[in-house]
Amino acid sequence: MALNDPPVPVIPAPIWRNFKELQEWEELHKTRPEGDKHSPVFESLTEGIHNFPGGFVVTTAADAFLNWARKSSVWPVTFGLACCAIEMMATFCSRFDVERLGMVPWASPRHSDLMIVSGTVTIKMAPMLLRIYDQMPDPKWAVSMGSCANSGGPFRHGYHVVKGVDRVIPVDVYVPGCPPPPESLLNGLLLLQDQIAHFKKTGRKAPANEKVD
Amino acid sequence: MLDVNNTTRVEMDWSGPERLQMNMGPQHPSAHGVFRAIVTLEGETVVAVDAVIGYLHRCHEKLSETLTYAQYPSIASKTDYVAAMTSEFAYVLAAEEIGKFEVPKRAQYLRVIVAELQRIASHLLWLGTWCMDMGGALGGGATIFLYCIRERELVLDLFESLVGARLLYGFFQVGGTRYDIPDGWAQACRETIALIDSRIDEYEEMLEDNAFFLARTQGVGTVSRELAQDVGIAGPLLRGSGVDFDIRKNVPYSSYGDFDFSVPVETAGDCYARYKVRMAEFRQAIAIVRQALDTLPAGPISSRPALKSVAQIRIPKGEAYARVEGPRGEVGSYIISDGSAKPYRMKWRGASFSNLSILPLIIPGHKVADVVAIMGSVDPVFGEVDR
Amino acid sequence: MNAEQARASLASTFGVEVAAGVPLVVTVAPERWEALARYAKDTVGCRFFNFLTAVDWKEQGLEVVARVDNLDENVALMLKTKLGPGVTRCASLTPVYRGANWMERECFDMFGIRFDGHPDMRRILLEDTWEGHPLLKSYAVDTPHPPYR
Amino acid sequence: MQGYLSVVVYLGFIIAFAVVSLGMAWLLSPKRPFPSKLNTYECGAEPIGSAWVQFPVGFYLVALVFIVFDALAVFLFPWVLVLRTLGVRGIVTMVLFLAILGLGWVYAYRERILEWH
Repeated sequence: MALNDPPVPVIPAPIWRNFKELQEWEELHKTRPEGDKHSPVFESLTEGIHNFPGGFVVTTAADAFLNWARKSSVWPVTFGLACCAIEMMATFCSRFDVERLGMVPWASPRHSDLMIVSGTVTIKMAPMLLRIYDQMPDPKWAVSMGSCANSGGPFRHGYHVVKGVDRVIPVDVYVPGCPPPPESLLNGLLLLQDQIAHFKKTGRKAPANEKVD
Repeated sequence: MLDVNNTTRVEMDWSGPERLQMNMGPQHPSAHGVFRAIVTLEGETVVAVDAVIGYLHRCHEKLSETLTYAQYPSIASKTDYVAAMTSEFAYVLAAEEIGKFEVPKRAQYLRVIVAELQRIASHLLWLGTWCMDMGGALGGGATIFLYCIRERELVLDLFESLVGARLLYGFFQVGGTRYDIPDGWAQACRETIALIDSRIDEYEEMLEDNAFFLARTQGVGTVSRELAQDVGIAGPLLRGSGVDFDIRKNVPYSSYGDFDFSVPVETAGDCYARYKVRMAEFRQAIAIVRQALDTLPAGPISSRPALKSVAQIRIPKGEAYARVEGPRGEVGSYIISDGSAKPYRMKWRGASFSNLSILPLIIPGHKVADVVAIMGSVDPVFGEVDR
Repeated sequence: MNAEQARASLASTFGVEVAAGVPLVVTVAPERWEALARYAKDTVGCRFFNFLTAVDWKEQGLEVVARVDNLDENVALMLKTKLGPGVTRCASLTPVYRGANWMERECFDMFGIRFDGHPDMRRILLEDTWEGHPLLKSYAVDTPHPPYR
Repeated sequence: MQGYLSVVVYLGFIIAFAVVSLGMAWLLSPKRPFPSKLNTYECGAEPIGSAWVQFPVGFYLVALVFIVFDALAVFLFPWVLVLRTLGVRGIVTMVLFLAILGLGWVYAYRERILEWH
């Protein structure tokens, strides 16, 4: 072993056996000989599971597969307007963590797929909101959080308040509450994920500025 | 559009090329809500700031002329939604001052406990968002933000068990409070504030010997004592600039006189001074809550308990301006009543409106990065700015 | 200068009766508005500018209300001036208090009072294209605004 | 020359990874360009003026100093990997190289380019 030939790294053999999860997986595997359907999500996602030497092959529709990917990483743009923004922040934080749903709160609309309108949309803010929604790449979704965004809420009779954000942008999920507690916002986001899972057209979605009045 | 070139107050002698005009717009991670600053830059230095507000103008004052004295307090909590309790406090105090309603002692103590807990929760959110705005400098953007929100959740749990709501409450009503504290709440409250007290020391250790934090806050955004009073900023900003004025001490309301607490005052007037004032206010608020819990008298919680119909409270003709020391400063409600069940005119003196109006005066001359630090230390809440 | 002295001196210099009470309410004619504010700041020592707003008394016209405080001696002054029916002009307090800048812009936005001598008289809360002044009693609460009605 | 085959294969993988991921994204993503979407994003407001403004020279100088030290870093990486084979001679050459570039740093420091005034 001359001085200058590189040292051979000695890596101990992997001791897979004593990893707890792997042991559980083995027992599970023994008790369910007929197939490896683990969870309803997995079932809804896959059409056929074919046994293949050394494992199994999953066949599925392109839509289902793409939607599964889109569903599990919907990035919301941090677009806080009013009181609901504080509750949205609480939902983004560690106690009600949305990041386990794959949602990374992102500042710029260019990298996000979801706009959570949290707060009162005023007439001065509406064109800004529309511009931000337009600047988000397709496919994009919108969640209207709180009764102000749903229908103008307690300020509905104000002269400067837009009576609901669906007069500005098309909304997919309405979350009731004033402000909706983080649990109900999470419920709304889960509903949105189901909706994304059935997002049929990979191409066209309702054009953004078609006013739904 | 304001032509910035001819109205700039601070004219830097700049022989360089043109200035870049840029939007720190309504949707900005450090905008603390919907605030648009049209910033004119020369390289890195800000020359002029034209603040555009009004994106959250929800017609509070016009709506208050159509809502009765029993309906409006829960809408009032939407002005300063980070400190909803102190917002309702001001409106209710003004109505009681005109109508000369007597508030039972227990209700006054409950109001003090709840207002100080709200100050702790609001300051926690201020510390979290401010440190996140200066994120990179403090090693990992959201570290302190996640810690502070974790503590804030504890306080919100207390409010949830007391009032049933987390952020906006209808806790106050003319003549007293609407709910009484459930049994076991006092003990939970003592544990929570003891925990928060120890955590505040942790945050101070994390921040105060962090060279980046000191470099970015000391000497940044200084407000002179004279300018502070002239513009009418209040609360931690005023006390950060050396003016020893706290409404709880100078004009005691709702039996604040029964508790002894000290008012923290710093003289430097920069972001660091405001930070020190607010950190000291944490401890004062904890002390007040402890004293109030220990000496909480028994008795009724409202002098007008049978509030059945919405328009039951009629206030005689008159006018009154009641002021409350909110976490951001003086929150006041100036009510002119004409004897009916609705106020004739209600002016809301938001602390953040005046606090924000000082930004265009102190920001020119700073770097772009300092704009974020200054706005975080001013801690505006846009429900209160735009009303 | 504490409350009693302030009350006496205000009554003497401006010849108006000032009622006792926590905020000393001083009502003057519109043309003496800036003089009253300067007097409050320099002699009475009310350097803290609390707020400035207006009230629409329907037929009697608009009234501008300002509140200034002397923080050290706890003297609170409520300065009032009735502009008279149909008058929408008033002297600006910006030369005296810099805090009046935004407050007066809001009064213009909400009541339509133009303050002479204000450096930057435009709307602050509503868009510049907004027609009408919402806080006037003649303005209905939910007046429709075209695009988003 | 024989040793460079692995580098070429590795380069192929790098390019393939880039092309495949971008290609799939371009292929599968719905494309709906319209003017408001392609407009520059400036916090939701209408962008004011143009960004093509003459910048102060300070930015340019900082870029220059960066290039100098970036080139330095580029040479450091391979050098560290083969340091054992080069032995003492390798260290001496690198110290010499660092000294020359250090001159550049001393010049930048004395000219106060990095301090932003």
